Amino acid sequence: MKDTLIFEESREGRRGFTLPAAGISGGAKEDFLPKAYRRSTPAALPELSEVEVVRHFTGLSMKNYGIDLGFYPLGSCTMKYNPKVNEDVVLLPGFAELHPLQTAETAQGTLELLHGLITDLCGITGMRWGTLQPFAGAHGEFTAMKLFRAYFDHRKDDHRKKILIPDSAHGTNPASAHLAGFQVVELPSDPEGYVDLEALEEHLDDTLAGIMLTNPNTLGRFEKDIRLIARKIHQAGGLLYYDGANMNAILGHARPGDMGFDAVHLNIHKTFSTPHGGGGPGSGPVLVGESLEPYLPVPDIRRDGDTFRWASEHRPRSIGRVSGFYGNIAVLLRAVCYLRMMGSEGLKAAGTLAVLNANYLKRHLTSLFDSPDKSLCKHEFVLSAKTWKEKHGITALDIAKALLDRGIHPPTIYFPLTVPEALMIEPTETESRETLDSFVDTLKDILTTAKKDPEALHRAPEKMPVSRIDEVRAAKTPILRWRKER
Amino acid sequence: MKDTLIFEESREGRRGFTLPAAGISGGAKEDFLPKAYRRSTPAALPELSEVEVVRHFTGLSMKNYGIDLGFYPLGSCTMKYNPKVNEDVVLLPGFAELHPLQTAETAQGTLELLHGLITDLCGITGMRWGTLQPFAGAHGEFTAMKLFRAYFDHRKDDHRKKILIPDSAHGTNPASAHLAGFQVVELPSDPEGYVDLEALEEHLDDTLAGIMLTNPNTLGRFEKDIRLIARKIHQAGGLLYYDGANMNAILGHARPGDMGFDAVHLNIHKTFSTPHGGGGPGSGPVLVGESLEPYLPVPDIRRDGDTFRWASEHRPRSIGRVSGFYGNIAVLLRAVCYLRMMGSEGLKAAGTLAVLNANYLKRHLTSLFDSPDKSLCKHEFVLSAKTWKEKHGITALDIAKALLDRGIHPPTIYFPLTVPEALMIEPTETESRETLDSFVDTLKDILTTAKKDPEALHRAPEKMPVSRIDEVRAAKTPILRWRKER
Amino acid sequence: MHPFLPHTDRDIQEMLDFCGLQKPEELFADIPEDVLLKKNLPLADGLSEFEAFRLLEKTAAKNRIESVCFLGCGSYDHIIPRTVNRITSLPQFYTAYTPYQAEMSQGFLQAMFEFQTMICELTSLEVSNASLYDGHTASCEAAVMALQACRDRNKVLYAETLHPFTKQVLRTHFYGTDVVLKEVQAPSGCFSLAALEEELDDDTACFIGQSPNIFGFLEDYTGCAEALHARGAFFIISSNPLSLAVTRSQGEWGADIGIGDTQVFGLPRFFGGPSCGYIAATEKLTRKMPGRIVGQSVDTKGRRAFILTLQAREQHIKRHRATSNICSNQALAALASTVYLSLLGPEGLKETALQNMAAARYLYDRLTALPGITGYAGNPFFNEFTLQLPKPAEQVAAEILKRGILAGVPYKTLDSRGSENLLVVAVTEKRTRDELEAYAEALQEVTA
Amino acid sequence: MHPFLPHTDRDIQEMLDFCGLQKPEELFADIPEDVLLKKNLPLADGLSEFEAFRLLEKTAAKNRIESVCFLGCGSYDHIIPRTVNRITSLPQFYTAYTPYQAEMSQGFLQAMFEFQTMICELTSLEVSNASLYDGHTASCEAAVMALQACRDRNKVLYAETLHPFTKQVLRTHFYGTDVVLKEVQAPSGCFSLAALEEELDDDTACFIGQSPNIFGFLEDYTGCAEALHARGAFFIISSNPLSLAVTRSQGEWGADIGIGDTQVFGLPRFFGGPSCGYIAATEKLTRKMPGRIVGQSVDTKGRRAFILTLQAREQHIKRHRATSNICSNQALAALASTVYLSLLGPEGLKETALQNMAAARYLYDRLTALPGITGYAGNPFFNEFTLQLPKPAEQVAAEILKRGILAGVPYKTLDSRGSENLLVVAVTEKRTRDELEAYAEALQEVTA
Ligand SMILES: Cc1ncc(COP(=O)(O)O)c(C=O)c1O
Ligand SMILES: Cc1ncc(COP(=O)(O)O)c(C=O)c1O
Repeated sequence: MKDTLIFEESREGRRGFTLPAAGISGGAKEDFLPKAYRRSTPAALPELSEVEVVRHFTGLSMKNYGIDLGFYPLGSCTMKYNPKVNEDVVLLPGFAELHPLQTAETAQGTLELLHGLITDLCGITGMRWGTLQPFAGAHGEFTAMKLFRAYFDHRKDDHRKKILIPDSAHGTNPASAHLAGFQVVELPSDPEGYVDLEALEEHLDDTLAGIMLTNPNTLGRFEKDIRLIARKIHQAGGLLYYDGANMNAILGHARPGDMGFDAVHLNIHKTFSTPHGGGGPGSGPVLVGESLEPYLPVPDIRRDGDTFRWASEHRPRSIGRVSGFYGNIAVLLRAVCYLRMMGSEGLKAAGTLAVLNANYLKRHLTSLFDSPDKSLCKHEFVLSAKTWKEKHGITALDIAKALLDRGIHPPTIYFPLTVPEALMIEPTETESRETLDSFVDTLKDILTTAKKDPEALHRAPEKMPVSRIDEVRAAKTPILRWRKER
Repeated sequence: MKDTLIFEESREGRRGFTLPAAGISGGAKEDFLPKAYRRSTPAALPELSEVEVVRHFTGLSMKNYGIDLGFYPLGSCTMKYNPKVNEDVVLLPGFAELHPLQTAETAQGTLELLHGLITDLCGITGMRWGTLQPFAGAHGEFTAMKLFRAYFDHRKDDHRKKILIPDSAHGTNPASAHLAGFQVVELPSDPEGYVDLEALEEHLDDTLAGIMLTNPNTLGRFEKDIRLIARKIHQAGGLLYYDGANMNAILGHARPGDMGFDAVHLNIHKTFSTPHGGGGPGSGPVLVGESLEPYLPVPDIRRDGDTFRWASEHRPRSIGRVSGFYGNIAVLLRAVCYLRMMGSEGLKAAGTLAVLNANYLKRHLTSLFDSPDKSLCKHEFVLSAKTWKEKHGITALDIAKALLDRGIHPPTIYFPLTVPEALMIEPTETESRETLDSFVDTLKDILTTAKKDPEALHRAPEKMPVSRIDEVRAAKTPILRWRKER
Repeated sequence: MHPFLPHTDRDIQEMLDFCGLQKPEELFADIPEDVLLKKNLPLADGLSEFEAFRLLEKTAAKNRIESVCFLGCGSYDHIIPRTVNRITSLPQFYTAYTPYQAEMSQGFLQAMFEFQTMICELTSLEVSNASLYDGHTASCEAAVMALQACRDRNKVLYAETLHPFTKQVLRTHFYGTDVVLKEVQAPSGCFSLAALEEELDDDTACFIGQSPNIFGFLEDYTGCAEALHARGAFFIISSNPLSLAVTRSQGEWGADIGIGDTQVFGLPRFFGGPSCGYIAATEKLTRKMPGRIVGQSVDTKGRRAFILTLQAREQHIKRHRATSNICSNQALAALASTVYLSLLGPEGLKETALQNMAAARYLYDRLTALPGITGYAGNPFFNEFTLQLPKPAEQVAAEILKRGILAGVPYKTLDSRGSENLLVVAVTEKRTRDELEAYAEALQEVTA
Repeated sequence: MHPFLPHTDRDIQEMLDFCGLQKPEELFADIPEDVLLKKNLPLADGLSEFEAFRLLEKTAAKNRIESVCFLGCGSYDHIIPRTVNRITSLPQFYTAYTPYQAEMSQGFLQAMFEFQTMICELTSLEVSNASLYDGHTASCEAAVMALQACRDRNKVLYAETLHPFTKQVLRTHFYGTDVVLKEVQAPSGCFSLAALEEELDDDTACFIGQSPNIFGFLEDYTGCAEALHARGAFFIISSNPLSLAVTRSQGEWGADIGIGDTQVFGLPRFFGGPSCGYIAATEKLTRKMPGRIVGQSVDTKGRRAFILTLQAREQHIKRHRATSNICSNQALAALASTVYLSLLGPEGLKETALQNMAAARYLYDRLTALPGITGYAGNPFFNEFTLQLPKPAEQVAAEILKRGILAGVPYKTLDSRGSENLLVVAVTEKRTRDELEAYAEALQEVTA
C-alpha cells in the first residue's frame, strides 16, 4: 500500500471531476470581480483523476478499523452495531435533498419524525420535552448548562454558579460547565465511583447551581443513592443534569426522569446505534423536566392536529438557538429508524443484554487483573493494570497495543483518571458470546506473554501499518499540515 | 482476521434478518403441503446475527483485491476503472425494480436505452444491428456461432462445419464453436501472432464455415492483412467472427465492420468499464452485418416513432432466444452511462491512451525480458520469462506471486499457450504514467531479486493471507463444499 | 482533462517521446489505411457525470414501477435485506476480476465455496459450482452434462410445463447439433409419469422437469427417478430455490442434477438480469460440471486455502473439448445470494417460504371464489398459481394496472400457443393483506 | 431473535449461570425498587427492517423536494460527485470511532491531516483542526479562542451582516457569561470600517465578519485588519469556502481566524445537518485551537505516521480549563469534503466558483431588469444576492413554489426584524439556463 499524501500524488493538469458546460455562455470569467476582491494566491489543492482519488481513499480505508471489522469494546463509547438500513434511509432524496430553510409545509415528513423522536426520547428518559439541536454529547451538556443558567436567572438566583462534578466524570462535563459560565467543583468519589455523600453535603449551599452525574457511573455502577442525592440537591435549590453516555445500560429498566434528574443529554451515536464516522457526526439531544422546559432552545417543533410547524413564540424565556439550523438531522433520522425497529421490547432487551455481556466479561476478567470481584456492574466496568505494571512493567497502553496486533480494538485506557492504569471495557449488546469468549482468550494470551516476554508487548503493535508513534514529538514540534517544501 | 467459514460461525437460534409479521393470520404453516411434497431434511444454512454476517463478509473483502486498490494489468481482461456513478444509476428504482415481464408500454425508459445502446455499439463496431442478450463474452461467441449455423442452413450450406481458430486464441473460442456444433480447426500463427496466410489457404474449401479472430490479435498486434483474410474467407463462402475482448485498443480508430467481419461480440465488462464483480456478471452483446441480421435472436427491440417495443415477427429466421429474459440489463445500463460520459471523443481518447500506455510499458519492459523490441503494439503485449526460467529458475508464476507481495495484481500468465512462460500485460487507459513507472520499478526489483536470491521468489507470496496453494491436491481430492463432520 | 483519463498533455508528450513517436496518431500507424477510421464515431458528445446521471434518472422515470407486483414466472418481488447491497458494494468485491490469483482473492474464493455449500444444502445434492448465467441457460448446461456423461445418446426430454423461455433457450442451444429435443406432454398442466414413459428410450440422455412448474404448481415426481435411471437417463429438475426451503428438493426426488435461479435470494428484478443460475449434481458428475468451481486446499504452511479447481474441464486448458464454454459467470450475484442466505438462515428462509405459500393460498382461495374464475390445475402450489379467467388475461391485467396493481403474467405472452385466458399470479412475502384484498376487489370489478 | 441481538436463549441462560444469576432481572438488582421501571417504555412495537424502511420512505415522501432550488443562506444545492458517498460509505471509515488508537486508525488520521491542509490552503492561514460542528457554532469557538488569547478582554464585536442564526448561536453561547456581544452596524447592507471603529475599544477581543455576507455580498475589509490589530483585537472572517476559490481569502484580508462551513463541498442539504464547520488560524493561535487536531510524527521505525496531537488543550486532560468542550466533531463530513476537494482539484473548484458567480450575475441582471425589483446592496457578490421586491417575499416565494421553483429565502424568516420584502437568492452551478429563465418569468408574473 502506498504511503503518500494526496498532495504528493498530485500532477498538474489532472481532473477527477468535470462540470456540465456552463449554461451562461462567456460567463465563467473573473471579470465580475473587482481586483480588490480577488484571490491572489491559488489554493494548492491536489490534482488527480477519479480512479486515483478512489484508490487513495480506499487505500486509506484499509488502514482503518471499524465495528464492521470486529469487536470494539471502547468503554464509555457504546460501540454497538450500526444497522445498514439506516444508511439507506438518510439517502432517500426526500431527506437528503431537503433544504433547512424550506417552509414547514414543505417539510412535514421530517418535522413529523423529529417531533416523534423527541416524544420517544422523553418516553425513554422519563422527561417532558426537549431539543434535538445539539450536535454531540458535549454540545448537549453545554446546552443543558445554559438551561440551568436561564432557570436561575429567571428566579433571580444568579449567584448560583457552582456545579458539582465527580472526579471520575468525562472531561467534557467540567469543560462544558466551565465554558457555559459555571464554576466547577470536583466531587470525590469512592473506589467504586459512587458519589461521596459527605463531601456532597458540604456543597449544599445557596451558591449551588447543580450537579452533573452519569448513572450508571463512570465505573459502571448504578448509583443506588440517586434519589437521595436528587432530594438533597433539590432541597438545596440546585438542579441535576444526567450525562446520557451511559444510558445504554438502563434502557427500559430505569429512567433519569424517575431518578430525579432535571436535564438529560443523550448520545445518539452511542445509545441509538448511529455510526460514529471516525469521530462524528453525532448528535446530543437534551431532554428536560417541567422546571427547565420554558428555557429550551428555539425553534421548537409543535404539532397542530396532523400538521407540524416550527414554533418559538411559546418560549419567551428560551436560551435561543444552539445550532445553526436544527442539529444533525440525518443522524437523528437514523435513530428514528433504529427505534422503529427495536420497539419497546427490543430496546429493553438491548439494555438487558448489554448488562449481561458486561457482567459476563467482568466475571471472566477481574480475576486476571485483581482480586475476583463478583459484584454486579452495568454496561461497562473498569479494570486496573496497576499490578501488571508493578510486577511485569506492562501498562494499560502495552495491553492496548498488543490487542491491535490481535485484530481487536482496545478498551478505553487511562480513563477514568481516578483508576490507575485503567482499562474501561464496554462490550454492548450486539456482541455475541463467542466474541466475548475470544476476547477473554486474547487477553489471557497477552497476559501470558506479559509474564514470559514483556518486551514483545512493548514492541507491539507490529502488524499495523505503523508501530507506536512518537506522541511527544507530535506535540512538541507540531506538523499540522502538509507543505510542498517538505 | 478470522479464518472461519460462515458455517463454522453459526449458532443455533440466531437470526440476521426478520420478516414483517405475516399478514395472513394462522397461515404460515406447512399444512397446505401434502407430505409427499415436503422437504424432509432441512437445508443446513448458517445462523448468525446481522453484525456477524456483516463482519464475516467485510472480513472476506479485506482478503480480496480489486481495481479500486491498485493496478491490475491483467492481459486480455481490460481492467479499467469502474466509474462510481454507474453503480448508482442501476439502483434507481425505475431500473432496479422493473420486472422483465411488464408490458413494453410500462418499460419505455429501459427499452429506449437498450435500443440506443445497440445503435451506439453498431456505430462503434461498424455493424448493422445486434442483440444484447448474451450474458458474457463466451455466450456472445456461442450466439454468433449459432448465427453462422443459421446462415448456412438457410443457404442449404449445412455441410459447412469447419471453423478456423488461431492457436493463440482464447479458450472460449474453440469451446464455443465446438459446443455450437462446429468442427474446430486450429490455425498456426507466426511468433507475433499473425495468421499464417499459407496455412489459411489450405482450408478455403466448401466445408469452411468461417474463422474466429481477434484484432489486435492475442499478442497485441494489429492484423495488417485483415482485409485480405476477409476477402479470402468470403470468397471461399465463409464468414468472419470478431472476438471483441481486444476492442479497447481500436476504439474510434478502426472498426471490425470496416475490416470485413460479419459478427462481433463485445465484452461490456472489459471495453465499457463495467465492474467484473469477481468473475461476473458481464455482458457479451453480438453485433452483425447485413448477412446475419435475419438470424439475430428474438425478441428484438424496435422503435416506432417515439415508442419502443419488443418485436419478433420480423425475424422469422431467428435462432431464437439465447437468454431467459434479455441479458444482464443492469450491466448494460452501466455501459450506457459510460458511453454518455465518454462520448465520441472520449472513447477515441480512451483507445489512444490505452495504446500509448501499452507501448510505453512495452518499451520499458521488453529489454528486461528479451531482446529490445521497438515495434508497435496495441492495447497489450506479451513477454516471455523463458530466459529467466532457464538462467535463474524463475518462472512466470514466480514473478506473478512476487507481484502480489508488492501490492500489484499480476499480468495474465501462461496465456497465450503459444508463448512459453507468457506474461500478458494490458495496462488500460485509466492508469497514470506514475502507476506504469512504479510497475516497471517493481518488476525490475523482482528481477534483481531473481538473480540474487531466487529462493525468495519461490517463497512468494509471503504477505498475503495465505502462501502458495496446493493446486494439485485441490484437483485430486476435490473438497468443493463444507461439511459439518470436518 | 477527462476524469477517467489521467494523462496530462505533458505525460502524453513525454511518453510518446520515450516511445520514439511524435504524435498520438503514430500509435496507429500499423493499421492499414483502408481500415483506419477517418470519421468520428457516431456517438453523442460526452456529458459530465451530473448530466449523465440526470439524463438516466429521467429515462428511468419513463418506466412505470408499481409497488404492488404479482408478476413472477422467473423473476420475483421479494424483500431484499439492505445489508446485501452494502456487501456487494465493497470495492474489493465488485471491482475484482475472476480470482485467478488465489492468494490475493481468498475473500471471494471463500464466499464462492460458501455459495456452493449452500446450493448443495438446498438441493440435497453433492456438488455445485460458483454460478451460471441464469436459470434458463442452466438447463442447457445441465443437458450438456447429461449428454457428455452418456456419450452415445442424443435425446433430451423436457416437460411441457417448463418455462416457455427455457424451452426457447434450449432450442437455440441445440439448434444445428445432432441433439434431439422432445417435449413430454402435460395435458393437465402437471407432469405425468405415463407421458414421460411414452417418450423415454435408450437414446434418452435426460429429462428436464420444473417444479414449481411454469403454472406455479408443484410436480409429483413419484417414480420418475426410478424410471429414468432404469433406462440409464439422467433426471434434471429446475426449481425456484426459495421453494426448496419447504418443498421436496431435487436430491430428495432422486434427481441427478438440480438447477434454477437465485434471483429470489436478494437480487433485484433488474428487468431480468443480472440474476444468477445455480447448478448442483451428484458426486459422480463432478468432472462434468460446467463453469468455475472453487475447491478447498492448503497452502505451503498447511493452512486452509481456497482456489479455482478442476480447471482441466475448462476451455483455457481443454479448448474445444471443454465441458462448457462458460468463463465469466455471475459471481457478484452469487455473492449477493450468499449474503442473503446467511442473513435469513434456515429459520428465516423457511418462514419466508411459508409466508409466501400462505399468502398465495389465501389469494388463490379469494380469487377462485369469484364468479367465472377457476384454478388452472389441481396440484399444490408454492407461491404462484394460474387462473383461468373469463376474459383474455392481457385485457384483465391492463384494467387492473389502472388501479396500480401488476396483476400477473398472461401466459400467452410467454407462449404464443397458450390459452389467452390464463393468468399466472405470484404472491410473495412482500404483499400485505390489504394488497391481496385490493387485488381481489379489482379482479372482481374487472371480470364482472 | 432480533437481528441486532445475537444472544440465543441458551447463550443467555449459560451466561447468567456463569455470572451466578438465575434470571435476567437479577442483572438489575442493584437498581433501587423506587427507581426501577415497572411498565413498558411508551414506544411502538418493533418493526422489521422492511416495514421500518417503507414507513420512513413514505414519510420522506411527505417532504416536498423541488429540483429547482434557489435557497441558500448557509445550505446550498451543489453538484455532489457520486464518488464522495462511495468513499464515506466504506465501513472502515463510517463505523470507526474517534482515532484514539492511532496505529489502527492511520487511514482516518491521514485523511484528516489532508483536510487540515486543504482548509489552510483555502483560507491562506497556517493551522486548521479536524472540523467543528457547523459554520455557526464555529463563530463561538473562534470568539472563545480570541477571548482566551487576550485574557483581559470581554467584548466580542460582530457584523450586522452576519447570518442571523449565527448571531443567535453566539448570543446563546455567551449568555450568562461576562462576555459582551456588540453588533457593528451595516446600514447599507455591507461592512463599514467607520462603524467598526465606532465600537472598537480596548475591551474588544475580536470582530467577526462574514463574507459573502448574509445578503450574498462580498465585504470590503480594506483597513479592517490594521484597525483591529492596532487595538490588539483579533479579526475573524466567516466565509463560504467555495467562494474562496476565487475571492480574497481570510488570510489575504489579514484575518487571524477563518471559519465557515464545508457543506458546499460534497455534503447533501440534509435539512441542515450534518454539515461541517471549519476553522483555521494563524500559527500563534495553534495552542488555542478547539477540537481535534491531527499531527504528523514518526513511529518507532522512523516512518511517517499521524496521531491526534496537542491534546493538552482538550477536556480529557485539561478538564474545565480546556480551550473547548468539543469532543465528537463532524469527521465523516470532513472526509466527504476532503474527497470532494480531491476530485475537483484547484481548476475544478475554480471553475465551479466561476460558474456559480456567472450564473448568479446573469440571474441578478435578469431579475433586477424586471419592473419594481432592485438589488439590495451595491457590493459585488459571489453566488448569492438579495432582492428588494415590491411585495412580501414570503408571498412571492409561495407563488413561485407553485411553479416548482424554490425561489429563495425571505430574509424575514431569518430575522424577524428584517424587511419583509427582501429575498435572498442563491444560484449554483447546478442551475441550468432554462431554470434561470423560468425563474425570471415566474418572478415577473408573480410581481406583475
Ligand atoms: C461519559 C461521556 N460524556 C460525554 C461525552 C461527550 O460526547 P460527545 O463526544 O458526543 O461530545 C462522552 C464521549 O465520549 C462520554 O463518554
Ligand atoms: C480474448 C477473449 N475472448 C473471450 C473471452 C470470454 O469472455 P467472458 O469471460 O466474458 O465469457 C475472454 C475473457 O477473458 C477473452 O479474453
